[in-house]
Amino acid sequence: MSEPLLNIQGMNAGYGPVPVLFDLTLSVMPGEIVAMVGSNGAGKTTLLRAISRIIPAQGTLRFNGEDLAPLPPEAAFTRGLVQVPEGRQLFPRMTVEENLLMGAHLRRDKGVEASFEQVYTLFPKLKERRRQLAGNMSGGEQQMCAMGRALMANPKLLMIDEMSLGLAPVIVDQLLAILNDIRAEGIPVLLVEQDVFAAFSVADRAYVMETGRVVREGPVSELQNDQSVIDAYLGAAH
Amino acid sequence: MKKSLALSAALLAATALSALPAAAENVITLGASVQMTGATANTGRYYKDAYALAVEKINAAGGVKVGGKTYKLKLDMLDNQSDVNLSVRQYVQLVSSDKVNFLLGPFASNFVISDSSVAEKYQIPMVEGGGSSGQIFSRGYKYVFGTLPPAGNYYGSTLEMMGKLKPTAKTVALVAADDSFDVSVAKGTRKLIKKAGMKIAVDESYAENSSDFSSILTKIKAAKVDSILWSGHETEALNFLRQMKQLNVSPADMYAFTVGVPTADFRNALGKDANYAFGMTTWLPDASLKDKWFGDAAEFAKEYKAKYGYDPDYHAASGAADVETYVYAIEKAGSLNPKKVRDAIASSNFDSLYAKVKYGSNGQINLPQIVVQIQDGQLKPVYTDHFINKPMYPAPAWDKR
Amino acid sequence: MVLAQILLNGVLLGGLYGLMALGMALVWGVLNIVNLSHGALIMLGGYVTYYLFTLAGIDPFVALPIAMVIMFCFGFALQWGVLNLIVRSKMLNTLLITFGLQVVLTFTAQLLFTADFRTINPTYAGNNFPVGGLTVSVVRLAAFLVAIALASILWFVLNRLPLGRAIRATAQNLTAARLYGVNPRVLYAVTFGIGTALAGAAGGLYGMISNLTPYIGASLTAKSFVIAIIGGLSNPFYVIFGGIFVGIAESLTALYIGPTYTDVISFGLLVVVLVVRPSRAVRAA
Amino acid sequence: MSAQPIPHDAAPKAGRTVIETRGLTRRFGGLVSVNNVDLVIAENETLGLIGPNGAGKTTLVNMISGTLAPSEGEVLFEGQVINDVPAFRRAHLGIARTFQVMKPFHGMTVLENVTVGALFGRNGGQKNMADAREKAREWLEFTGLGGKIEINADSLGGPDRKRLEFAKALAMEPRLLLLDEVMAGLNPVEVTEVVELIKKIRGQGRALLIIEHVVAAIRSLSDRIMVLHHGEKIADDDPATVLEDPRVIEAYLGKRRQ
Amino acid sequence: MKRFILPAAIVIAVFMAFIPGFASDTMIQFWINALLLATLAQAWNILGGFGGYVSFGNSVFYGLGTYGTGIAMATYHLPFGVGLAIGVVLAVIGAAVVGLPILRLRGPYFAIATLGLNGAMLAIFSNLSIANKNIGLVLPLTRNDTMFYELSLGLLVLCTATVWWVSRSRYGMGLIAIREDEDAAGTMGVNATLYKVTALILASVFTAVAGGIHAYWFTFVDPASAFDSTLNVRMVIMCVFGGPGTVFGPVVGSFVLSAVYEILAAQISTAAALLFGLVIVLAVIFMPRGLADVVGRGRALSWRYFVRNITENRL
Repeated sequence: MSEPLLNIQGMNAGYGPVPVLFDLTLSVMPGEIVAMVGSNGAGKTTLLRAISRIIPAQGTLRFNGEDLAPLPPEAAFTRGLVQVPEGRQLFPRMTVEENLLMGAHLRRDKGVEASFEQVYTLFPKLKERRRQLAGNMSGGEQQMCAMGRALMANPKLLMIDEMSLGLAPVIVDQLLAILNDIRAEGIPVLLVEQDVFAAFSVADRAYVMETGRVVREGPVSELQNDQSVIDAYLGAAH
Repeated sequence: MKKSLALSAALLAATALSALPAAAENVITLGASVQMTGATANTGRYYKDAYALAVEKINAAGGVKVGGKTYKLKLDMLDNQSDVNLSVRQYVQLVSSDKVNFLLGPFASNFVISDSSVAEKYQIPMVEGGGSSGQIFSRGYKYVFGTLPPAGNYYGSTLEMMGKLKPTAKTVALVAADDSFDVSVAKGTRKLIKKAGMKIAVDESYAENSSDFSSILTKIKAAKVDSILWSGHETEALNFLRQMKQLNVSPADMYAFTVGVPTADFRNALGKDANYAFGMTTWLPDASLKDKWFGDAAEFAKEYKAKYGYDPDYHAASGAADVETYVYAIEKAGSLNPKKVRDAIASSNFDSLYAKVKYGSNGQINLPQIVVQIQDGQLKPVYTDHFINKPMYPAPAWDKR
Repeated sequence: MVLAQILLNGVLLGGLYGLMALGMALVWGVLNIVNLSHGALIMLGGYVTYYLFTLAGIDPFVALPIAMVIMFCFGFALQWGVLNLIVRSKMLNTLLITFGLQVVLTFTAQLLFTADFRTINPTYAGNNFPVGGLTVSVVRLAAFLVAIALASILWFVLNRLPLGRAIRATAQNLTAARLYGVNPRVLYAVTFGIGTALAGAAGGLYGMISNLTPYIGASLTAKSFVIAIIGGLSNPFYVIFGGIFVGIAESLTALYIGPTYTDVISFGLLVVVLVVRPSRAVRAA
Repeated sequence: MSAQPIPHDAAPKAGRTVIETRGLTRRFGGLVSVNNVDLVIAENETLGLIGPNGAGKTTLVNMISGTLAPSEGEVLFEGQVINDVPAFRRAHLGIARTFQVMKPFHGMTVLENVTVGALFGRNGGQKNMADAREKAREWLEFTGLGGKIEINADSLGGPDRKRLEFAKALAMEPRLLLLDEVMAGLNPVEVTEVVELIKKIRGQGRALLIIEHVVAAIRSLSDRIMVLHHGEKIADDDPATVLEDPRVIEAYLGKRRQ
Repeated sequence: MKRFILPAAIVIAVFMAFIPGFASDTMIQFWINALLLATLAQAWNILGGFGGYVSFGNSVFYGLGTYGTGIAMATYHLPFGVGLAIGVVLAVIGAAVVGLPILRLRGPYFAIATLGLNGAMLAIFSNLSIANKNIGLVLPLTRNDTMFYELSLGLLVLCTATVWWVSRSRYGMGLIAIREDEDAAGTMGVNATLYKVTALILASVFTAVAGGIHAYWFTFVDPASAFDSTLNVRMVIMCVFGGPGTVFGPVVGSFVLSAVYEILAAQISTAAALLFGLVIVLAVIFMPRGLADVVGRGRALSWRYFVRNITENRL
């Protein structure tokens, strides 16, 4: 087995006096879609913040064989660890195209045009709307824009936070299909989701999180029918 | 918190210590707080430098003789930073802590109004050459004397001259800032214009420190006036004249300013555009003004320029006259008693580099203004009660120069 | 005719007003700093242009871009070294520190340049030409055109260049901008530098129309502030329109009510705009 | 109402209706955050409000507490429509809430924080500082913060901050207490403590609305559970029924795909 | 230690009442000015420090107090007390009229709107004939600086006592709650509008009286000095320098800064204003929570505190 692309061991993190993550372990292998599921407040978003080092964390954090801990926070991004943040965090009064260009903000290579092509192929709708202000689009389109923007950064690993949040099931299905395409392009994905079955429908492996801890992990095929997943959401009586 | 209380205690201790007086022998101290820094430092420096030069000169000539004893003059000068609150405090300090014998004034009417209250409270004379507003001298104060003439008559000699020039201007645009001094000028000038039989076609005031006069100038241009009489501050005069040219406003006959024209700054800043501008001054560095210490006004101007690197104007001369007033008054009173000296000042009558110094019953001097004009880049006196030099008149339009 | 001339005056002067406010609006919108030292920066720009003109003999309109480069560096350093230390602090603290800076800049200028007033007075400063009965001052027209040109350039930079895109992105969503590799410290310094350069240009033009002393800063800050609020912070052209609006309002006030009332109008407008539409007034780029 | 809290274990029987909403709707631009929601809570009753992120729970609470005006519908407190009553008056009526993002007043001690609640609150609260302080002490004692009253509120740890929020709200002596995610970020032991605390404050005529993600906790506390999904009420029944409801499971876990 | 502050302050205040008996006239001048400035800072503290609303419009109340006294005494020859009363009434009306619409604005919007008020008021009074337009009013001269000193001290004591009351009253708790979180305060039952407007009115009363005393003491009133926006910035700086939202911080801050300014002006006059500006800049950078916070740390204070202030606020 090859070395994991992202490797987290024994991570603890929190906000000031409030600890949120406890002894968390997680890995993503090249070419995988990994899901991190759990109900609200389980600490999923905190995990992403700890990975992108917006908040301080203890424990091992290695990406692509390199220890990120001693590096400045921007290092994760420049090394290809790209995030689609919760709530999309678009630039609302900029056009779709400008939002995408912001994804390629640091790139100086000749591949930006190609990335545009790639994004527009994955999301034909964005091409149609490229002159529209991002703030005026529907939730699904905004999510596409946010994912497209992340792809423009030429990621080695794409982390998506609550992709399905507030979106109609049809739209979620479309986005899930696109995730498969993204994997096909060779980009692994860490999908942090509340919608368990949406996540399971594309992921290879999954982690189940409850109150800051990983309670289950394994291939999706195993977890699919595991009662403990439902319990993690709706309590142990199930 | 403890530390801050300790700090307060230290302050209080300092307060207690400062109660100790200081004494001096065979020295007469003149106290002044002038604008050495801050927004009006530009004019304040005239007073600072003139006071110092006059004191130096008088001491070199032997000082002041009182009752057989010779005293040297000493200057205790503070910088009020163009802060009127600070200036009041500094005058109190000069009178009460530094125990100066007499006071010289600051620059500008609003400073003099507040600072002279200190002189009046402590009954120490203040002779000032920096404020001419009627408000200073209408309060019935006994200890304030001013060597700048009252504002109302500033345009007296100009209007007299205008009556003698051909073609005679028939319409006037009167423009004045809305501060105390300039409102007084405008008020007086209105009467004078009426008396001269001319018509006021435009009568506008503007907010102090304005930098844009295009609206007023547009009105003036539309009214096609023969002359403009303007009253305000030096920077505004400069702006006004520049904008006259920019908007191509040329009165048929002439335009005149209360301030600015006599200064070197004005000519330097405007170059040949300064030509034809009439102005006024109570003072010119003229050899006809004889002086006990400097010889004459021209000598004063020469020494002043040599020492400070710029030309004195009437502010400086007025300041020097303030110092001289004290020497005459003290020697006449034969005493350093403030009340006696005050009475002696009130009856002053001497020739100086500035003018014949004689105070009116309200404490203010009265002087005719000398009309000046910039001719080919040179400042020329033109008229007092007779023509001194030929005026360049009427002023040609801007595009015909 | 008087009215037409007055309106023309208002428009031309308003363009310069707009330029004065442009830098303030940019810094406000992006850094969320209401820069009370903005007027002092305009003043400094005026002096830089003045000395380039008088000492180096460079035509003021040629000196303008040079002054802008110098002012850019100054603004960059100021943000990088000083304002950056409090940029996340409460708004009150940013107001106080920029007020302190205004004092420091003013009195440093007084020590360096003395309190004498200066004018940038090229030979053509008073030139004018008639257009259909109206008089157009060459310098004022030029100042107006420079203001429009600089607003256009700023618009172009903000909307068409990667740097401007990053500036707008940072103003709209600092978190997301950081996420995509924008270094806000550099970007803030660059933005403040641009704002300062624009202030410098305004100062140079101001020196040609009016005159410079170290103390003009405070009132120019107030004026810029009023215009930034009235024009809004979202688009350089709106700021210029805001300036023109204030210019016309002041001219009309001077014509119909009296020149001493012009400040009532501009400050009154400010209060009204804020009370009626606060959110529109202060929205970032 | 007795100032002295009496611990309860069993959930008391429901009585008079305290709060009611009728067709409550809130739009933000084109987005409907809360859609036509009817809600009723009676005296001594505890309603659990659950739903996935973004379901509109906090918006609903905001409309009840008065920090947000509804786009449509009515809020009734003890039978009176209170749509136009500003938030502070609703507090005087007896509505108190905690905030999802905890907001202790900085620069105030724990005691002072709670004193604010006692000073204002229902019927305008205590008029006298000493009385208010006394009342605040009692509630701090009750919530288990009795030993930390002089500590600055900023330096409290996570669980204690939750207790502080409780104490602040309780000191207002509310008829209706809205608890917005008071267990978020707590470990299981702490969650149990908070559950015990809530159990103690049920009753005495109070109506409780609890928003919570820790479903196990909410099921043990609630008389009824209401579920919001995309702003709409999809269930409102006793806990067991609601948590078995396939629509609820789907709302939480998503649709099962092959 | 905390419980010694109040007795110590009372002892100092009583001691200060006797200063005119032995101090030099210059010192009394300094103190009148410092006391009035401290009153302004303390009055600003009510809404600004406790309520968290940064007002740049308090100089308007100062101007109204100044002109109320000025117009009454100079134009209508009324006694000083009547003048003060008129000034206070004007300021209270001004605070209520201005406060109701403007206090709806939150945070920066409020601060910005108040910045406009002073400019508008200055321009209005420059054109008001009853105020003698821009020329200003000359008040009768009184030779009694001790009276002005004791009045100023009394006013400061009264204002500080009011703030002390505020700091430990239901009213003050409401204001602090508004400062910390206006929405939360509202849901806890604080009538924010009422509290804010009354705080502004309270501040306006003290500010106006300070303006009136200054007018009579100074014998001259003109629009530029009455409606001086830098005066407002000074009161904010003094309050914030000392410690906003504390009882004695603004007073100590005012005294310290007044002394610093005085010493700078006397010792190194040319660079005094420049250095004063630097003091402000450095104070904001190194002690953003004011002197009270620095001093309150006592022995725990070390250079790390100042470093932390920077690291917390820089990017």
